[in-house]
Amino acid sequence: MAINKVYESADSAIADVEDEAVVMFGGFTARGTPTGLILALKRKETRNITAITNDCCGGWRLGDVDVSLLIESKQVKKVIASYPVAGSPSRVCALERQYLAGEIELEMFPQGTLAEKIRAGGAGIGGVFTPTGVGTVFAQGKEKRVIDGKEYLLELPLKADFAFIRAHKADKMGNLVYRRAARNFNPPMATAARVTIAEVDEIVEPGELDPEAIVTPGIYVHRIVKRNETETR
Amino acid sequence: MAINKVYESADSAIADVEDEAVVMFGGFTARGTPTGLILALKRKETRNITAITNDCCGGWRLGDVDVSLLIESKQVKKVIASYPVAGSPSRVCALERQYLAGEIELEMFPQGTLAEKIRAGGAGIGGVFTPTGVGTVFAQGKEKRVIDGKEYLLELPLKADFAFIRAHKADKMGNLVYRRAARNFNPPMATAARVTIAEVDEIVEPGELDPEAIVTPGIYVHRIVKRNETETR
Amino acid sequence: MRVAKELQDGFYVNLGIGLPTLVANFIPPEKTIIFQSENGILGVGPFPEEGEEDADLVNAGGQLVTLSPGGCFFHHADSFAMIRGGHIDVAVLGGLQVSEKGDLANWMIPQRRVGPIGGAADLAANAKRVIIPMEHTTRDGDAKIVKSCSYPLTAKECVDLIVTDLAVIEVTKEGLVLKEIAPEWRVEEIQALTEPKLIVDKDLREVEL
Amino acid sequence: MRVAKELQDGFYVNLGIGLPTLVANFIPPEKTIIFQSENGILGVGPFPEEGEEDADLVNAGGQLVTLSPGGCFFHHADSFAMIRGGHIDVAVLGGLQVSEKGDLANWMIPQRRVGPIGGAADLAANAKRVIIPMEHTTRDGDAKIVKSCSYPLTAKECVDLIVTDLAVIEVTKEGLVLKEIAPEWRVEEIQALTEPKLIVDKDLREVEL
Repeated sequence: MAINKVYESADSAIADVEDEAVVMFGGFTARGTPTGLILALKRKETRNITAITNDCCGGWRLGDVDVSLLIESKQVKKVIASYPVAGSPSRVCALERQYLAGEIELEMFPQGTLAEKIRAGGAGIGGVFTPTGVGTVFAQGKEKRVIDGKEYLLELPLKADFAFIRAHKADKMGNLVYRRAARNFNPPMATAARVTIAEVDEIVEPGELDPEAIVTPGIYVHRIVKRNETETR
Repeated sequence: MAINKVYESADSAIADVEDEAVVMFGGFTARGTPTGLILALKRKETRNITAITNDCCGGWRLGDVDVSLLIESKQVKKVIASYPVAGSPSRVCALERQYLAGEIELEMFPQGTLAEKIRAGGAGIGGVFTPTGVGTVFAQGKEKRVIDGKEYLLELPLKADFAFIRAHKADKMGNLVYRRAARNFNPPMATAARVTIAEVDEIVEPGELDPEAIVTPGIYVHRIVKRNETETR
Repeated sequence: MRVAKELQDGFYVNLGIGLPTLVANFIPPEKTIIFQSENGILGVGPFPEEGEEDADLVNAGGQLVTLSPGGCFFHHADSFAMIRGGHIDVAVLGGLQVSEKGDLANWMIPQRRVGPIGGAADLAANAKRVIIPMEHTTRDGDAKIVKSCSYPLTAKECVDLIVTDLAVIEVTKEGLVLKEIAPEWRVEEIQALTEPKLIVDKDLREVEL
Repeated sequence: MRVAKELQDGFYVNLGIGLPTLVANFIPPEKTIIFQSENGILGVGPFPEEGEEDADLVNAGGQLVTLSPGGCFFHHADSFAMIRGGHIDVAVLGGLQVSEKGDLANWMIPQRRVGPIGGAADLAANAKRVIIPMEHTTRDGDAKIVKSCSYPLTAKECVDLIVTDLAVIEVTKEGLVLKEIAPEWRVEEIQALTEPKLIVDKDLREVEL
């Protein structure tokens, strides 16, 4: 029987994302972001989400959809991110307000550490020693180790119940290709969740994607949803 | 000035590989093996090489060239590998003979551990905890750690002075694409050496390779050599 | 072959070098099994027809293969990230010895003093389910299912199911459970060729191929 | 711009968000510099002409960019493997404070109580050479080159060169070495705006742009 991982809608694909779920969200500065899945999760009103995302401060471009939507609607209890607030102190986003009011938990990692922790989660690695963050607040509470004369911090893997990712094309078996810088956190996140849901521009038959150019092998992708252009950009 | 990393010949590309060099060799069962570079190293008679390679027992197919050639010519003092000898005890290769005679050093790692150590070497990771090898001879002398209820071994990174790799096409800036299962250890090794030398079937201008399908970005590749079909297969 | 029955539609499966490779020949057409090869292939297809061979398309044993539609390629570090990360549903591996606890030894005969571990340790330790098809005894009649492996281990407590020419045995926390038995063999005969005490399943059946 | 002179032909360079991004505009045509962007681009090209924009092609600051010939894409884990692995020749990063020892603080003003670290910590800690272009003092006239950073660090002992509107200062084991000075400025004036004691280079020159 041919494998077909395609779901009818974003809503059906996320129907089992329950309260307290840990969810990874692909995307970077609202590019390569699974906007349809985020909007569906907003409709579903799932609460107490732990959101793992590079950034979540919205406002990159007019009309952009990102995790900030779910923060604004108070569906997120904790954010794990590297760029959670805007660079400029004058642009205060929902997360910054809620964090300063003690309404939301925030855990931050340098961007490369965040990416590597996610990769480790998907790759069965129990922990990695990284030189990034040594001597900074990001070293607090972490095991330090000198290896070959250089200082490192031990960073543990990150995993999730669900990964919401965005790709350009999928075949029905779940193989994915991306478009340009919209690749970003999506491929490592795809490997690190119990259920990975991919939102894509186009769905093709197995064999139609160049096997040399597939970035995410289908083994990592459990559900596929075609983007609905009318409700997302 | 346009970047051009192309060398005239395998011999000129490896001219500075001196005695005692640590060299990674891409390839798996003599596929995706930089045969022209290996033959050049044989001609150069560099000695006391530490060879990092998945396998080196030759004999996969008639006329195959792999690291076993350099072992046979006594140019290798130490092998770091996962599949150093043939599966069948009846097929005894040069490494097995020399190892049993105490003439060569051998360090073995499970294949995934070898690949991950090389990746760590290229990725600036000081060490990784892997579950592979726990409770086996591969755990001997290694730090063991229970993380989240599961046992892991600490594995340290591998780096090299040179990586000899094989790709299908290169552009002059060093971007590489591979062919099918000839990819194997080549991409991680490309990242982990001070000097990476790629032997390729074809050299094209920058911009001719699909930027979405490039597997090894040019930053990792220092020298490029076109294969000479008359002396290698 | 009995092992093929264990592979469910949609499973991602790695077949070890040698005997396990043959499992692919016994998959009924109504099932889609996706075969991973640790040298960087997902979707290994059948052996090539004459004239179809591609020297760059080999499996982990170095044999020429084909790629199934929807297959893809990746490098070794990514391949073992996939394996180590527990994404492979079933690994079917050869076995020299399997212990009572499910320890596997399959890479080295001690008297040889050297052997190739290859990808076996990663597969055995990290696949969701590990199935070992093997002869029930050595050619000399010695037990291969043993109390404790005398050969160097590939991974400890990793085997889920042993499928021999005589029996199907599940590794459980309570011990080895004899689930199926070859036609015309009796439990005592199997036990005599097996070092640890077998627990006879209450639903013991004849092996169906 | 002074920083562009530090970038040699064939260098792989990461330009931080904001001011550093502008460095790309000052590369003479005879030099090929390959710009990395930590969101997965090697070979970032100039900003797009009207009509050339691609919404999926943005730099680390979220600005629309183009891809140079020979550029390529990769994912975030691979991108930071490249950065952490020490493959970037130069990172040009913004700075709030730089200490005598080359500690860098550039991601958070303490009174805000939260800030975005992004890729700065990886770049600062792991690039072969870290160059910080910044104003010599804050708008209030406070020193930004300080004995010890009062702002949270991005990375310690990482800065190699500070390029301000008034001076070019090298971080060495002996301390901060004043290498170049802006026209019509005197050493004592620079020192007065700089917290740690500057070592005046014996070849002190006027900044050449």
